[in-house]
Amino acid sequence: MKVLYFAWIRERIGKPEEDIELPVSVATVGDLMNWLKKRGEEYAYAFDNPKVVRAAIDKVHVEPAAKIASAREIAFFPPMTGG
Amino acid sequence: MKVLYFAWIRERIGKPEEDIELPVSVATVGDLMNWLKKRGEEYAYAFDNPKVVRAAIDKVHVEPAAKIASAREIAFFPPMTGG
Amino acid sequence: MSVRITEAPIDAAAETAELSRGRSDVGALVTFAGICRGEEEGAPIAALVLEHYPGMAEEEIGRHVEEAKKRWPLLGVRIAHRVGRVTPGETIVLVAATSMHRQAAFAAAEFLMDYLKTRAPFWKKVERAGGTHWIAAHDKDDAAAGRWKKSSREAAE
Amino acid sequence: MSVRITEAPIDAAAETAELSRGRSDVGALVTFAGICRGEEEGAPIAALVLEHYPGMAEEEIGRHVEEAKKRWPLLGVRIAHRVGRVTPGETIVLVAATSMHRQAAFAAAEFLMDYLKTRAPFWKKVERAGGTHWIAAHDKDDAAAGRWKKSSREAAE
Repeated sequence: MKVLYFAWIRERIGKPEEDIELPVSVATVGDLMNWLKKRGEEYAYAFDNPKVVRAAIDKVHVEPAAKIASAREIAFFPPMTGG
Repeated sequence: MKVLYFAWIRERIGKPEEDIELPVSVATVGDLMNWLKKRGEEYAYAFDNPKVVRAAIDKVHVEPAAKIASAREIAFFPPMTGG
Repeated sequence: MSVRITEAPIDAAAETAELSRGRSDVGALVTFAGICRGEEEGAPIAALVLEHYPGMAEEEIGRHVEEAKKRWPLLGVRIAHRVGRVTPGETIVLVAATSMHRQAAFAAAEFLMDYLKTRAPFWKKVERAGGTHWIAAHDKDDAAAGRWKKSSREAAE
Repeated sequence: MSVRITEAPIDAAAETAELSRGRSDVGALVTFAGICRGEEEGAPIAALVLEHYPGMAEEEIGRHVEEAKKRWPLLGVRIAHRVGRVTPGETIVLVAATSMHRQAAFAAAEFLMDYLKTRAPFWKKVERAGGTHWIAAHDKDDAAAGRWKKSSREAAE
């Protein structure tokens, strides 16, 4: 699955996107954040405060409880500051 | 005193403004409307329905009860339709 | 002067340019353009002919600009209003307000338009092939202007 | 398409021209321009650098444009948003809405801006002589967007 990172989450992890093979235990967006956190220091830093991380599945905003299921891409980013 | 007319009030009276010598009995804007009504058919027609006539003294909106006192100019016009 | 009454076409870009020129504190610009439509009361029109009360129109709008500046932290206001003959597609009125943030600019532009509609001494006449007639005032516009009175009372309480 | 994301400067006149071109039913045009200020959090800035989520940004704004069209009788909507480096005085975002009457155009422009601020995937970084940092989201903007939810619930009741 394609995972995308934006803004300071991208900077902390050090890459804008990656392809990840997910274990079956990772069912929700929240699960994925917890799983990513354990991948290394840069991920632990990026997901340090999960409350300020937003997520989208296939370009639609979702809550951490959202099921990943057949998602093609999942994105993580800080609260939006456009406009 | 200078009296000004606008829009269909101007058209009904047939002139945009005139100088009028007011009798002392004319104390308020409402008095002036009633007094003008008696000046001729065109005035009676213009002030036929006083509820739809608005007035200004020295370029400030006023109610019919407003005292004329030391006014320099009084204007009569229909409800505004600008913008 | 931020209020201008003109017989010439209004160019929104030209009117608003000076609101932000040479300054870096403007974060929001709200512009309203009231445009002459090709229809009034369900029938095509050739033009609108606008009459105004010279002097009072500028003063009355100016009073509302001052009121808006008291109510919201505005950085600038610019108003232009056409008089004379205006054809469909042309701008009749332009109201522009600038502020650091958007809420003040939106509120002020809407406030000024509501007051312009009901308090500024302008009158519109419809010109059609079959003749001309004066447009009647809308109760809806009085109601729109009335809501600002309510909020001023609330603010004072 | 009424939503455009661009690295080039935004020209309000060019963006809004096509909203009224060749049609005579537009009576109201409301334009909001969000402009890059020379200061953020009380200190001068050199520029803002805007990042976005390509694809999602257009889709998310497009969803809100559709929502706005359901809520108000709009004739047209045009949105342009800068990405990349933006310097003070330049327009970051432009939202324009047209309608027959002003209330719908004002409400839609404000609704779209409130949602853009909180839901559209853009992020601003401040560039200063001393370095760069990401701008934090404002609770005030969440509150501004929240008020539209309330009115949709009320409308459904």
